[in-house]
Amino acid sequence: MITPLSTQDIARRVAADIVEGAYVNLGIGLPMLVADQIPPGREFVLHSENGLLGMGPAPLPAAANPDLINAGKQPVTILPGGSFFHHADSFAMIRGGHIDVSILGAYQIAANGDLANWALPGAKLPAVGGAMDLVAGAKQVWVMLAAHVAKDGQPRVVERCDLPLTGLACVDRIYSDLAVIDVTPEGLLVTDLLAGLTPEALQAKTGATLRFAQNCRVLRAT
Amino acid sequence: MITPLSTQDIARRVAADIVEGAYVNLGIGLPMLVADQIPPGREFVLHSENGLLGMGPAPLPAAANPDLINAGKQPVTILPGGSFFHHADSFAMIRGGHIDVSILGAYQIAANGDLANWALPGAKLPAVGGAMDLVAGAKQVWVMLAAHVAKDGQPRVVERCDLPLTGLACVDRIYSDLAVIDVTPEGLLVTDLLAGLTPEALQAKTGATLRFAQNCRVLRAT
Amino acid sequence: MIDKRYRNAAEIVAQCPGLQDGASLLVGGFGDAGVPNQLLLAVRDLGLTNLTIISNNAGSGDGGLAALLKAGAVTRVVCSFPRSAGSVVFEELYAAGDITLEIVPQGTLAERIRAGGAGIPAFYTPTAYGTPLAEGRETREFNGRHYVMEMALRADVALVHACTGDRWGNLTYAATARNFNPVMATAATSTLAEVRQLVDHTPPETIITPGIFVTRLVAVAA
Amino acid sequence: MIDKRYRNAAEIVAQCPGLQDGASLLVGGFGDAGVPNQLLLAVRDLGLTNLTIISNNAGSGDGGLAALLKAGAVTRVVCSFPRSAGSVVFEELYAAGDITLEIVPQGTLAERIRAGGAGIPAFYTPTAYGTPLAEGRETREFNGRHYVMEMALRADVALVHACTGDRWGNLTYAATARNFNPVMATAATSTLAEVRQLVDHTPPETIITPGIFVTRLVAVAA
Repeated sequence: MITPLSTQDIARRVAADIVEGAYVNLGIGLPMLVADQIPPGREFVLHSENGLLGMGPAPLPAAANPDLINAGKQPVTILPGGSFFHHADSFAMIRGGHIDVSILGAYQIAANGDLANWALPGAKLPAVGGAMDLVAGAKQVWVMLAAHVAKDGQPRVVERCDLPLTGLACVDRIYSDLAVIDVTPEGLLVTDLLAGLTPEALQAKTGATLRFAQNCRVLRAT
Repeated sequence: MITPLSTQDIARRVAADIVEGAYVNLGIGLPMLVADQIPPGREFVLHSENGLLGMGPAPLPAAANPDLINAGKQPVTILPGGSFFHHADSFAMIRGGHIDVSILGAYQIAANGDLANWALPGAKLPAVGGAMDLVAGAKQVWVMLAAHVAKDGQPRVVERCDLPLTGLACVDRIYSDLAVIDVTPEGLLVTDLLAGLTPEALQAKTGATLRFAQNCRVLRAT
Repeated sequence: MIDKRYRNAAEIVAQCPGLQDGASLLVGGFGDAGVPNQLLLAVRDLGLTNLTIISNNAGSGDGGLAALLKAGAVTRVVCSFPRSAGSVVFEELYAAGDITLEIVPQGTLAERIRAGGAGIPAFYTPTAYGTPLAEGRETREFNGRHYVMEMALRADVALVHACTGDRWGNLTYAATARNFNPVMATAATSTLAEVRQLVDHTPPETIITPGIFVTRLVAVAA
Repeated sequence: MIDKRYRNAAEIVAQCPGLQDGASLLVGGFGDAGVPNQLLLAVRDLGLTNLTIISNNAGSGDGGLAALLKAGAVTRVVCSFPRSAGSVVFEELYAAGDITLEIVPQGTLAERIRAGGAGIPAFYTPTAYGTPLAEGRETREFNGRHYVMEMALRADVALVHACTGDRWGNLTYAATARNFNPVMATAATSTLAEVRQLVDHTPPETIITPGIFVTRLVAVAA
């Protein structure tokens, strides 16, 4: 029995790749978990697109300030060194390439880095938020997948997305419960593989051709 | 002997036309005199394009703050209600149509409102500053002429400018030492004429056809 | 004396230029932070019809925007993220076909409004290139990258929520309740502000929205 | 721990990415207010050649920018107003043909830099339409009005002068010494800031330039 990474494991693996001093935007949902996995002694600055740099952890409920929320509309705090700014300035930061890493969830990622993460077929109500700006503007776009395949078993990493796109050729790296995959000009390159999982087994769960790094690292669930 | 208006007279006449609560940008030189002629009890807000609303009078030399200057790089003060902002925001105010009146000097004004006020033939060094933005953006553009004709006797108000333009069809009103002239779709309309000056005498000093308002007012030097 | 203060929310919306049937309204706020709820209720009480609302979200619960929607005043919504936990009123109207919806990426929404306030009629952005939200848009290549042309967005009236305001209309904001409010304040024919606290004077370095952008303001209970 | 503070002006310019022969530099300031004089002297001492300077003015007296010009380091200047009472050094170099000059309207200069920092490759402005400064520019009509297309302006390095700074690079400014500094800070590969005072912490509502835009900073004598 091979144990896939938990969402906390994935978040920890992502956090380990964020360098000291980086400016990072965490998407709503799964990416938010990364904030709790920052390695001790490493300082990076979280950006929230609703006008906040230096986002800190959630406050105790009694201390929640309704004026101080994150992009997911949850109460947060501001750390020393943080700042507030308006929406146009916030997205100037994003579009202008000042955010080092944008971390998002995804429905589908194509081998060329195309991303689909905002619209599902048959959705009653479209909604996009800031995802298209983030993937167009951040220096690095990383995608987190709680599960390498969808609930119905269909791969999320595919040759071509068939869902509405969020951005073209924008994803740089994929972190799933089974692997870490770089999107390179030569296609998808697996840099980390879950302990006990064979390359063939990962390929079987992936809708696009994978290559494997020579010094592919091992991912272990905790 | 007919006495033309002094520059102070012209400034006083201009100030009388600025309505309560207006946001006004005063160009370098002659327009600056308007600040000293604000009618008692009337409050309007002076904008300086280097990032200041609520510009007040020059300080005493001993109180001058080198960080607090106007667009002419002279020390100024800030009045209650004033604010500071950066250059892009300042010109967003201008370009976005938020300045009610921009008051500038001029070399030439054409009958259709074209303005030339930034470059003279044979100038060693070109320089434009914010004039082109002001005439493109302000709701009203008023021009002040210390003398209705140039020193060599050539008219400044002309059929067509032959100097490099600052903006097309942008001037709304001309205040000179001899007259106040509205630029209208039907051409130049004199609304105020110096006491003792005949319409024919004004026309003789003007390079474009003038019409005269039926209830043309009289300007008097002090 | 300049004094933009009104006594209550009913007075501030009365005879407001541009606030009429068929008007477009910029409405500040992100989630429940910085939403001008009292102004929205006052607009609701005017009984207007056929309004267009431009706002990041489409209201939640029975707050100001939801109340305005529920009153049947709104036929069109332009926003980035209409879907939220409590956006019941909007969802029902949308499902019934009573409201049309234009989805705009959040950063493009902010930048289009900023352009509207800054006199920029159109600009190019990489956001949404190649996605369904850029369909029908003109595109262009600069330096090998593809961009979408986006048009400025203005409205007849902006409704904003601020922390403090003074008689000149200068505003400050609290934390992330700033969000869209400062940009929206710049992009309307009339800008109405509700503030939690009226102050006699705002230190000029701390002003986020200079009073030039604010037409009227009113104090509301926090 | 994030710490962008350097000990002195010589250290801050040493091995600064992008600061080399042929580099372009955004230089803050308007007149003598907010000019990063100490950084300019430190750059002068590097003995670089063939620099492009983008700044509102072209230096006056023997201050930092004039000193850099006098050292023969600069071959091109982009500015709105090179002419001033004390711009002797520039005028001599320009008259001798040792420096080329591009004149840009002040608001267009500010907006091109803002666009450079905000990921907007080009925009349309009414400023300068029909004037010599729009010659060769693409033009376009929107809603019956004519506009000029202007391109974003970025540089290898920005030099800015601020009032206070903290270890994260957050900056505040004094009065109209703010001017071009905040926009320029956003539009360079490396942004170096000289500040009059280092502080442990900057109240988040008062920050004008969030630290994300600042690469390194140094305290200088006021």
